[in-house]
Amino acid sequence: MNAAFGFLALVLHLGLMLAAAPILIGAIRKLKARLLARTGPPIIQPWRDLAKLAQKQPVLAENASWLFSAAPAAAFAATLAAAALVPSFALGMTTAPASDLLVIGGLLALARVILALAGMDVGTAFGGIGSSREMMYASFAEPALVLVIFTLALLAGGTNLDAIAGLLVGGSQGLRVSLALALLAILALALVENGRIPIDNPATHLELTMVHEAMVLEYSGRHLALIEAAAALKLLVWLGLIAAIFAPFGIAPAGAPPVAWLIGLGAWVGKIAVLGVALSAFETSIAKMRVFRVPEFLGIAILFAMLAVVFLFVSQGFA
Amino acid sequence: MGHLAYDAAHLFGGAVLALSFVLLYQRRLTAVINAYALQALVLAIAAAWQGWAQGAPHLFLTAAITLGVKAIAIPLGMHSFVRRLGMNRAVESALGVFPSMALGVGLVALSIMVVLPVTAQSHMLTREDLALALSVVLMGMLMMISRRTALTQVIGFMSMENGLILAAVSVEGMPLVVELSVAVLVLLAFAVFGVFFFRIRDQFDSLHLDHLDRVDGGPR
Amino acid sequence: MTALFLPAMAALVSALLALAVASAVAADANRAHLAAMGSLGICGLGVILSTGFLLTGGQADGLTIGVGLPGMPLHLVLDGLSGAFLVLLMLAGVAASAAALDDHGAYRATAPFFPAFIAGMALTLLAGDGFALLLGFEVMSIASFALVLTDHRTPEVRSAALLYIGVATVGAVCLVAALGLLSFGGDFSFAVIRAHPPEGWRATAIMVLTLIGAGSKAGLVPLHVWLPPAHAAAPGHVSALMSGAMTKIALYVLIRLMFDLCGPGQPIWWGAPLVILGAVGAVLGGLRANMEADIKTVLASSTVEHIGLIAVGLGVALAARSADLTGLAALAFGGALLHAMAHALFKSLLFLAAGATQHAAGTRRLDRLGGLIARMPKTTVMVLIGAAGLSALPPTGGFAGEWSLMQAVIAAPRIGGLGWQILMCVAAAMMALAAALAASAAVRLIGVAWLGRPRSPRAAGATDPGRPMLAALAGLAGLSIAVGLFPGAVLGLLAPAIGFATGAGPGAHAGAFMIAAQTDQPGYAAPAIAVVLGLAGAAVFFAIRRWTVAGERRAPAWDCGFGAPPAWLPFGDPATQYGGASFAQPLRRALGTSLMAAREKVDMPDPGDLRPASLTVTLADPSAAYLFAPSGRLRDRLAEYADRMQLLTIRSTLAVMFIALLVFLIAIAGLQHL
Amino acid sequence: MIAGLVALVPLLAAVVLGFVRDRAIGAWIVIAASTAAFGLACALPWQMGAGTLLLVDPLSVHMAILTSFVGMTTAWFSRRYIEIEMITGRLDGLRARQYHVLFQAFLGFMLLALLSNNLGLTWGAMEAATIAAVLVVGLPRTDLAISAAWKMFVLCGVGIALALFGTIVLYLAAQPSLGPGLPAMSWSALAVAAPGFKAPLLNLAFVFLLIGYGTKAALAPLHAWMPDAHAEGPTPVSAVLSGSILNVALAVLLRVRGLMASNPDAISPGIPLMALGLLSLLLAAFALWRRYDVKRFFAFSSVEQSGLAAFAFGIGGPAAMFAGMLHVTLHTLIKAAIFQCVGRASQLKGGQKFADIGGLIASHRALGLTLAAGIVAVAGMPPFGLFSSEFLIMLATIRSWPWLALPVGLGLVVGGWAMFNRLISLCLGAATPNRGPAPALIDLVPAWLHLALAVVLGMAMPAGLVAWFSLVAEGLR
Repeated sequence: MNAAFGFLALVLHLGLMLAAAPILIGAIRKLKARLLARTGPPIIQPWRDLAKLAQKQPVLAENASWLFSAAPAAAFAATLAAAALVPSFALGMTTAPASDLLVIGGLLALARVILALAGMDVGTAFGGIGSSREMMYASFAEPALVLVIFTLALLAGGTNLDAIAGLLVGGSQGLRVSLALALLAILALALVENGRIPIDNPATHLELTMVHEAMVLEYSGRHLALIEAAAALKLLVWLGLIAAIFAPFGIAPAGAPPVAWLIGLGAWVGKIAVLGVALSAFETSIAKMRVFRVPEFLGIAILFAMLAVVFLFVSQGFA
Repeated sequence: MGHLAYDAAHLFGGAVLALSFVLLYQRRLTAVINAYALQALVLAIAAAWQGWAQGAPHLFLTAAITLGVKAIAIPLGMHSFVRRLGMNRAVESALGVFPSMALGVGLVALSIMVVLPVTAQSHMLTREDLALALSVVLMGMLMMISRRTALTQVIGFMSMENGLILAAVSVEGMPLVVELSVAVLVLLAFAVFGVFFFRIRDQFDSLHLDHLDRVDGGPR
Repeated sequence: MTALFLPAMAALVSALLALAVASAVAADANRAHLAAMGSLGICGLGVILSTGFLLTGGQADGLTIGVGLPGMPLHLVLDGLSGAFLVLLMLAGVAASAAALDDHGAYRATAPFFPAFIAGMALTLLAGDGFALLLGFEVMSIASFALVLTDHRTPEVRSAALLYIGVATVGAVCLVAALGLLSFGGDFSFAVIRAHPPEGWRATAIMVLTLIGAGSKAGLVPLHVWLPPAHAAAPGHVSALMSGAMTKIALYVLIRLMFDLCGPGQPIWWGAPLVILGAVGAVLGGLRANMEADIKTVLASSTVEHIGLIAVGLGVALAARSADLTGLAALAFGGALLHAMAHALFKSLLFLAAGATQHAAGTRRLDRLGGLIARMPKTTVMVLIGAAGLSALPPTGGFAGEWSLMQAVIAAPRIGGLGWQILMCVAAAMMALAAALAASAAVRLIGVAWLGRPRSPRAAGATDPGRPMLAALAGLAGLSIAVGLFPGAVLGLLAPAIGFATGAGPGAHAGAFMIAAQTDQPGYAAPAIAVVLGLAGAAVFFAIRRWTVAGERRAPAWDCGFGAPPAWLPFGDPATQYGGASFAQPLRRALGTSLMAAREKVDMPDPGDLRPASLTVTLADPSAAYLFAPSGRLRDRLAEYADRMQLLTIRSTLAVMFIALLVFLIAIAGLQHL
Repeated sequence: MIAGLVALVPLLAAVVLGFVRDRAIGAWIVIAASTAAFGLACALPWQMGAGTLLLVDPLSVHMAILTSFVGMTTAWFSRRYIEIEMITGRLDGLRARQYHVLFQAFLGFMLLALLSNNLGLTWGAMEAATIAAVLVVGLPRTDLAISAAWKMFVLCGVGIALALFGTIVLYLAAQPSLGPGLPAMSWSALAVAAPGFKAPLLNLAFVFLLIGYGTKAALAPLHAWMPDAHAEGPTPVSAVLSGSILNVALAVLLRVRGLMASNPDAISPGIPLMALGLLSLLLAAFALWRRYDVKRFFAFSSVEQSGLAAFAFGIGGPAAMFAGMLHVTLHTLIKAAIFQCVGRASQLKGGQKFADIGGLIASHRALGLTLAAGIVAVAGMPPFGLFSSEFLIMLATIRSWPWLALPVGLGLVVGGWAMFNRLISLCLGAATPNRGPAPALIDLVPAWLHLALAVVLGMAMPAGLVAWFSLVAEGLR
């Protein structure tokens, strides 16, 4: 029975994620436009874009290889796999035993590497510049991520996201300095990983940004649709991850009846909304930073995460 | 053997050592050669005396060889060599007179220090003559390294050999002394021959040694 | 039945040596083929034997033979630990031999050293006493030195080989000293040593010497400097074996000495040097892999990185075992072994592919390659599989290994006090940094060399290698995938080794489908992740088929409106692509300037000047700059002093002799009067 | 009486050679005499015993066999070598004859020094061997050769003089126990009576013998003559010099060491030997890095290895003695092989500078490979025996003087690295132009024989030989 519920929850979860990801993007754009006193496109505009792109034939560069064509789908698949591991409204999905934080990080890295390779495939300068910067950011992001995971593992005695969320939802850990520091670190990480301002600007293809959007400059048609969808999904995964770890309340525990899922869903929507609003407000109030300031930015994130771990050691409060 | 025998033996030994100091002190080539001849002469007498005192007739042979070759033939040859080549008569020394004398005294002291723990024995001379001979050897070597001209260096070498022979003859019952002294002589002859043959005017090093030492000193 | 494994393995070693001799006296034309074919067969048998040995439980077995030191027998021992590494060695050996069959006449001169190299490594693994260990180690060194010199007419190859053998000499001398300190009453058979583990300063000295001795060969910081140039200089199949197997053999020696022979009674801090050196090496290697301009040097630098990661695992295992945390020790050790196994496979694959690429495209330089994906399609697929492992992406073996290692580090804070805990935290950050750097290096390597457009006519004319090489690549790729999908099974196979080194029972952390940090907890379910990925991929595939319009159009690259290339450049102007140096620029600016003393010199002509602009980048490995270069200078200075003795005049030489005499005389005078 | 013949055959041959004008016959006489000497020496193990003049004990027999073996293979090697030297005009008929005479005399005197049971005879034979060696070194009559010979003569002459003083003092020490006369100068009698000698005299004798024979053994800082003599003399002599003269001097030092060690009051002989050995090892290892002349280079390597052996002998104890003896034996064999190859190589390339010789493998594969194998062997790498002996020496060091393993290790590393440095420059890379005749394969057979022996002795020594080496080491207590 539990297994059936788990599977059902997984299917619903995936559907929710796929459906909500473009909506989230649309909502953030709308909100940002409003904050800048513009009207902005409708919230479902991203969905429309995707549908339109899906109906366009892609234009490939003459020397593009099979890797170039396959990359969007592969990257999307990897992101989707990660999405399947991050719980939204309910714990105890079928994938719960496999939802290891390191694995989630690995899957996201897989998607990133695939796109970075694709950026190099045609042999244009834009693709290269985007790929190289993306990989540099990742190099600094990874240690921070691992240290955040380190903190959580020390608190929860393992790196399984489902278990961590299940443990933290009980509130037994109380409020911890470590958790606060880790939250700061992971927020910074989320900005970097999703190419948000102040790191990158998702709204433009201009040379100014030259990271993620430069990397995928050569894509068009259904390929671009997949990439856009993957980016949206990735943002949602990150926000969901933050929500599941740092604000697990409301989530339906493993084995709970589907009624609890509704509460979980409500809580999840609320949490994502708060995070989305915060993101919009942050993005409108800050300017993009120079490329080589980003390592410093991430360095601070690493520092916060490391402090989080050290505070745990000092307080001897780990399993 | 009586007391006199010991005393005389010590006396001759002491004379050889004293001549070593003289050798070290000399500033002129001919004087160095003469002092060496004198040292060889005293050594020959010492050897003969030992031959008489120990009743070892073969030591007379040693004495004769020493007298004939070292005290007469070699010095004569050297004199003629010096004359013929018109060698610089003054001896260049790497060490001043006073430091070399002081070092010489130090070497004698060292010899005595080294030999002192040898307990006085029934046999004659062990301590004293050994210390004397050791001093002569060390001072011969000091002369070799403190003098710059080849001839004086060879004389230092020969003076060192004098110390060896002194040690050999004064050890009672030492077999093969004659053979050894002949072997030593071959060495000396070779050295002298080398100096003559190679026309080494100034010092050993003047051959091509500077050159030789530099051959390996850089890539070609 | 089980008693037959050791004699059979010993026979294989003898067969390899005999093969070396046979191929040395064989006719020139047949030599390389004979050596490769023979090694292939023998290593194949070796794989079967060693796997069989592990599967039947890996009971230790001993043997003595009458060669070696005068009057002393040579002990051979086969136990779980050596069995595990034998599997690794023989697998790498099979692949390298198969690749060597794809000979182009270049391997002929040094072909006899190839089987000797494998024999040396196998002997090291089978050694049951200090002499046998060192004998195997040195045969391995000298044979690989000769193999590195295959292309000895190139000056860089010669200098690389010289650096290599010099560091190898340092290592050998340190190992002799370590074994000497270990030996008990002049007996250095492992059984006797094990019964009398060292203590106190002796044990510490042994640890330091082992770290230098084995670590230098493994590519542990700071003695890793030889590794990138030497691996780059050797022919492809040799670098595959050096990187895939030889570095692991060195780690085996380290494990044998520090885990086995020094006994479990050593202090906890023993793990710290390994962790520190490993973590530093991982970051440095990963960073350097992003800077180097030669595909094999990139791969070799990445070997430094992976060896560093494995060393961190070994350090944690050592400390955990000292703290009696057997489970944690087994986790860390298993992670290290798993990663070693995975690395052996994917790095062999990559080096073989690099060798094939060098042959096909005539160069190893990143800025002369490009666009190989269209010209060497089969090789490129294998390279992608290998590079995925190198970047530690799920679901590859590399990820499984690093996952275990990271789990071990995360669990390690309970071993020691605050200092150790902070070390673990820093180590975790550095491992993550290293992994991300490796991924970046992999993207750079593949993106520049295999993707994009060809940068030279030779690269444009490259083709896939011959059948033996492709078979070797495919075999390694298949095994890499298998290790990635079933890390639990691999850990099960390696259980005798893990049990031997840590005292843990079999299967504590591994089921067939899942490896876990703790017995009753969920862990990394590689097959499940693969299934999820596969389902996601299939779903995307069908979604595309169902909801999007099919087909595509070809057009010149958009490149943000960059002008089309002139007609005489059919692939576009290759220089407008992102090259190796340009891809490295962000990391070079961010980390390279401080860690690798990277300096950029831009020569930008004034407007109107027709000179081409140029960018010159210089790098210096900190170990080369702060350890090797000063040592070299010190050596030359001392050589100069020693040489002055020879430049003295005869008189001065006599004076030296005189002084020596006086010193001795004064000494005895002093002694007698005191 | 075979012992006497062993030394006498080469000496007689030397006399005979003085009257033989035909070069071909002369060369064959040399080969016959040295082969006969080796054959006779091989019979010595069954002739053990001490006579008034000759002593046949394991040490002397071992060294005699080794020396005569190297003498024999060098004689084989010399035949063609001298022929080529005469063709290229570096030697003329008279000098070739002188060479053969002196070479045999040198060999004979060294064997005599080894087998003599008398301090005086040992000393005299050493002196004669030295003079013969000096003459041989000066034989090419170039300025450099004469200078080198002169340097060798002066230093070795002073050394031999100091050794004589030591001999006299040793006699003086022995005289009270053994009475005046020949017994007090006999090695075998001394060895028995040494525990009762007066320690101060023994100490004094030891210092002089150490400095005296140490000069001949080329222990630093007394080694200065040796590289020059090697570099400038004819190559076959280098092969013999490098091995045997060092060995003979070491053998004498070993006997003295035995006397000292058995006397409870005397200073320990080990420490001075270790000090000089270590100094030689380190000095030579570093000096190897600044060499431009092939033969000087390998001469320094001989200093290094001789120092290591002296160090091992200094440690004492059966294991170290065994290791030291093995080391000396193997080094002699390997170094002779190397010098044979170097001789051929310098004839082939018309020079003996590193700048002249390069890429040997490319220009003459067999020669290049043999030389490379020799260098690998002397660098202490398997499968060659020095690997085993250095392993044993390191082990013995660590057992007795753990901290000394540091400098010894440093010396081995620096020296070994230098060897490989030159292996690469000599044998690999592009070939330098040939300026002389290439050797035939048969000319390399002696070198192969040596290297094969070095492999067998180090890696798979037959039980009989193990027992023999143990016997030799046992005798050195």
